Amino acid sequence: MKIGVVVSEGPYTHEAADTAYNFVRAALAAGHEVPRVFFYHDGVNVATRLSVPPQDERHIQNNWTALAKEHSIDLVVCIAAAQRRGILDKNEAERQGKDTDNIAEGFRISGLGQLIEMGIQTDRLVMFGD
Amino acid sequence: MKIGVVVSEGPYTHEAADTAYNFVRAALAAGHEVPRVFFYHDGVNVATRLSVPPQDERHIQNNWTALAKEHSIDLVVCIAAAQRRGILDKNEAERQGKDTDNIAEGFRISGLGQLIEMGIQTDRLVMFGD
Amino acid sequence: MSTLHTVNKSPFTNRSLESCLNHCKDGDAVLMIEDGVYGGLAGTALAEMVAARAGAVKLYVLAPDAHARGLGEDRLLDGVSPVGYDGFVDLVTTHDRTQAWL
Amino acid sequence: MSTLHTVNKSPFTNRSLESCLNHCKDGDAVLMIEDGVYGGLAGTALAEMVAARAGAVKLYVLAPDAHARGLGEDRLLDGVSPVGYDGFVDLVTTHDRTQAWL
Amino acid sequence: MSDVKKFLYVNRKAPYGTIYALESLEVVLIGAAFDQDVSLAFLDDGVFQLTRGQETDEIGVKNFSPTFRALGDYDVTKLYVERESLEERGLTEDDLQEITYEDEDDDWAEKPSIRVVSRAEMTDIMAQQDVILSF
Amino acid sequence: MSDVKKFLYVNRKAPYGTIYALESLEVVLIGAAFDQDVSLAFLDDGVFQLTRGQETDEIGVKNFSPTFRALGDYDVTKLYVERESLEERGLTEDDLQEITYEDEDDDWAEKPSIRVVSRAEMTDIMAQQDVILSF
Repeated sequence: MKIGVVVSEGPYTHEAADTAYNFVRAALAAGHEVPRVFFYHDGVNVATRLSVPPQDERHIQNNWTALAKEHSIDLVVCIAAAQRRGILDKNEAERQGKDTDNIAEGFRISGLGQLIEMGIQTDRLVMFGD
Repeated sequence: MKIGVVVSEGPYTHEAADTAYNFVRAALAAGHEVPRVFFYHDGVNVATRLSVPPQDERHIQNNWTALAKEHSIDLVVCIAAAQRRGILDKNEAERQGKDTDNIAEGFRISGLGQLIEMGIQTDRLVMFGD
Repeated sequence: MSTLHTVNKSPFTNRSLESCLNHCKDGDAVLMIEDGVYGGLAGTALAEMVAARAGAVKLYVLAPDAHARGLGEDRLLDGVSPVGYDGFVDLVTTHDRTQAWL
Repeated sequence: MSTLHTVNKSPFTNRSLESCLNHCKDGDAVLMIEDGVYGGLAGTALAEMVAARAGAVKLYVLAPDAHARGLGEDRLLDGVSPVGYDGFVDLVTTHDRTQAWL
Repeated sequence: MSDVKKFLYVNRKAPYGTIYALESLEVVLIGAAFDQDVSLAFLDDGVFQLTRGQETDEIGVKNFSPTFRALGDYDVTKLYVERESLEERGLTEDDLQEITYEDEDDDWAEKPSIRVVSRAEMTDIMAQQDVILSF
Repeated sequence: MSDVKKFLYVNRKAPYGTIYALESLEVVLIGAAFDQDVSLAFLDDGVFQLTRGQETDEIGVKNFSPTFRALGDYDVTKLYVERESLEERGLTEDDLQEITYEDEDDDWAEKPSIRVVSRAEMTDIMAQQDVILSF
């Protein structure tokens, strides 16, 4: 089955990004497809490459980046939500006149249409948030 | 009177950073001192200089930067909370081997001791959060 | 010696206001801010719980937050007073401490 | 045609579980995750509200979240079943839709 | 199976205290371009999103409530509001904005978009969807 | 006025679902260096922070509950837990970790740090503070 996933809260502050990660791993292990994970609201903050958690804690962004690479998951960060919160890729940084970007490998910034498309194209949609 | 302020939630997602800003302006207008505002939990996300809100919305980081400059307010971002969430200054970025920082003008990163010190040295402490 | 309590969550969703009112001393003040202003509404399922503490505890709503949500002052419970940000500051300075019910 | 509902907030703080149970149809399933697992506890002030829907609605808690919080399976209400992340996935696929009570 | 899915946007949170109401509306506006069967549900504190007379100047935040009145132009015409949620909060339908759409199947007659429904009806509406997005 | 202020850390949220419990503890540990009069209050869902037997391996999150047992070494010895909050959640003091400190004024006798108090006593404790930090 194709399962779409939405992450609506930021890393560490809420458990949502962790639960989603554990859920996606289990779905893949059970033979399901997770073609895309959509990051919305504070969920976009998962995508910063500047996070430096204590060494004895999990590294949420690294975990997602690795999982996406291994299973070809499309990690999409909502552009409107990301702009408000200061998550930018190279293109956006240039377009907005900012001196740097901060998005991590494996994430891409795109529009809310990708969320609707995921709802249309998957068999189930599961949301994790606050 | 000396009033210390804590902001515990991120910009746009929660009203906390807005309420704190309006409160601090009113306190200053009434002749009180606000020597320091401490940003903790997701509050550290107020300090990113990469935020690009829609043009018809308030720019929360810019507002804080301007207010701090005008009234010499010490805007302190908790280092432990900031590291988890990917808010870094130049020093931290170098120390952590990151290729860029993202902190905005007027904010500085420091330890939790600054929060306790604020509690000791001010007459009142007001927290804004979730 | 008295405390200013702030409550910022809707009492229809979250039990912060209830817990706050259960931990107030007579003479304390409760200021409802942000989504907390809904706690000051008259005619709701929770109005009685709130009104029961009015008098012993002084109840306020932050008017800018009430206006943002379309709540005119005619909608407020008897005994609930609107204040602006300047009034918020005064409440902070005229009480001995502020406790946020986050 | 049935729905899997997920609830992730403590029912002692937030009314999401109550609202969810009020909007379930018989045959639906409710999975309590994250801080929502406290809703599956026996012997609490809310146990009766939850137990009243057990049977008509299938109730689950996400065991990894329960274990994280020190809640052994002996603490669960009768009629509340623990599942792992694999069971969570099965619940998603065996119901027609998932509704998150965020 | 048809290409058209039934999408329900569930709004359970008050406006301004958190951003969910605004960012929900942003999804609805974008989603309208996809020609799906769209409904919005307002229950619990979500009913506060629709109140009349919101004035946000004093808090310095953008007032997005007028956007609800534009939904008809995007063919978003089904806004279900739960009666029990209104009653618990001391509200009636008169406290809500008037939101209308022009019905192209009825000679563009102007009709109300808000439909106040009972909790039981809301439960049925939820159970008829393909995709439920929660805010 | 003395240089020592009474600081109260108020914990009202459950652990792991959100980070507040952990980041509260981080403040307490740093704050201990400042030689103030420190107390911790656990009420509402905050009492869940102190339960025994927390095992977080399956969720992949660090278990910080053992840190509470180290608080005595930092001279943080007053952990007030509200009885009504425990009862509402079906908990008793036996469900909580044992947390102790060595009392230097009593020949280093080991004493319990957790003090279960009534709601009325908790209200009094809150009203005696100089600074209240809420998590």
